[in-house]
Amino acid sequence: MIKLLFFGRLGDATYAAPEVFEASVGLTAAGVRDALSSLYPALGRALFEPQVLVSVDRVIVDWQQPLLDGCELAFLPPVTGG
Amino acid sequence: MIKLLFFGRLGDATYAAPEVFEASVGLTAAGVRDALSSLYPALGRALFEPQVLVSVDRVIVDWQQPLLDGCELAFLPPVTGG
Amino acid sequence: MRNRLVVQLVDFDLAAEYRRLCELDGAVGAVVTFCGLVRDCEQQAPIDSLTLQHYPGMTEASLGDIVASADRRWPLHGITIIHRVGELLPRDQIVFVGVASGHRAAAFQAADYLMDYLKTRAMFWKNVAHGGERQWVDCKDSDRQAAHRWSQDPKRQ
Amino acid sequence: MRNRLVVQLVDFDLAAEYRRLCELDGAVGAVVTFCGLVRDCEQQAPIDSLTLQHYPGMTEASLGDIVASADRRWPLHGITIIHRVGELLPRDQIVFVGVASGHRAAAFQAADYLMDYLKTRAMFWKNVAHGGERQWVDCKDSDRQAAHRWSQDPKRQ
Repeated sequence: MIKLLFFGRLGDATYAAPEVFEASVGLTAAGVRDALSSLYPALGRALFEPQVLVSVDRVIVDWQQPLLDGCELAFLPPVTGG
Repeated sequence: MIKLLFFGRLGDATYAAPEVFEASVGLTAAGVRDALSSLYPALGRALFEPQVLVSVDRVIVDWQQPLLDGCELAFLPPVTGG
Repeated sequence: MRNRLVVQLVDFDLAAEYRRLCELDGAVGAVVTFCGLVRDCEQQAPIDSLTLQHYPGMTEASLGDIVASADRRWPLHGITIIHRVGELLPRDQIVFVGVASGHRAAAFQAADYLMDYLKTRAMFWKNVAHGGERQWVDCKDSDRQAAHRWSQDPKRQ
Repeated sequence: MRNRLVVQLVDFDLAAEYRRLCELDGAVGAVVTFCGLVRDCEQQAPIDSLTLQHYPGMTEASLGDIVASADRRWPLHGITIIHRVGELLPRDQIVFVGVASGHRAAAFQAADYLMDYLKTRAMFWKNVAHGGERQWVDCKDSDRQAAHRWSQDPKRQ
């Protein structure tokens, strides 16, 4: 299983996003995003916003990054700290 | 009489500069500097350094500023505060 | 410990942080501090509170990267970054950045640089509560442009 | 009293000065402080003390001019400048500049600007004592160049 994390507005309860995603051979971060978009269209629109970044095991990666079983995949909207 | 003030290195005891200068008609800051240079050559060389500024009654002025009796004339080498 | 990076719920003490930076080395001639505070209004509307979320583990790593890049760029004696998370009230302290250097130019530039990167790269998200409603804060173009200065002109003095 | 300008013999308390700036207005979102300290060495030689001379009356007037020009240039809630005079020892505090603003860019730029002008225009002269010898500190070209930035590009952000 892949652990999913949604930060900032992506984590809003209205999106009711799942906490895990089944791992499969050849799965990428983009593939998870596509699958989530089919199941949760509102969340999908938010995930496809161009400024959303993705990290695997706390390192920002390209959307084409292959995912290993047990990894932590996080969706990161633009940060607003400081 | 005109009160003379020498700051920073210009006030070093080695220059033994006077504390007052006799006022006269048409006297300027440059005129005081010229007179001091004749009497105190080492001080004169220091006063003629291009970065030395002059103030009259605590306002920076041009060397051609006419001086009134009772004013305070100060010679200001480059500042080094902060 | 030259650099100090902390993400915490509790408040911080500017005076203690400043003292640490001053005491790092007798060659410290300049200490610049930045403190960010919760303003009582945002876009003319009074705010009730500001909640800061972060990504534990990843946030600390991004702070480490930011500090390492400032250390490579300027001759510094020490850096402190403290960023609070959780619910904050108007006038609370949010963030502290402190830089100790021999001379003022490096201290000012490094503090400014660290704040730009905290605003645009560190994993924090702000949520503001106004009159019972909660809203995520949008990132500002001005912050992105400010951060961009440092990649355009690496020799900026 | 939004702005506070002081020339004094005694030490200052960063925490108290910071608190004053924070409390000026609920719209303060950014406070930048600069502290200048006496370094223990100058040009590799240990120093015994640093003595600051000023021109009483004229110094205060020049600080007033510097602060007024910063206030015209940026939207600020308050400025504090404290400059010590007299004999100071290594690691003593020399100068404090603090700026409170709504946003960080104005606070950083104004503090940097104020320091540049304190270095190049305010009526202070430093004399350093090394091993029994006293020497007036030369003004630095880098300080003049730094101050020149502000006249070259008035719209610098």
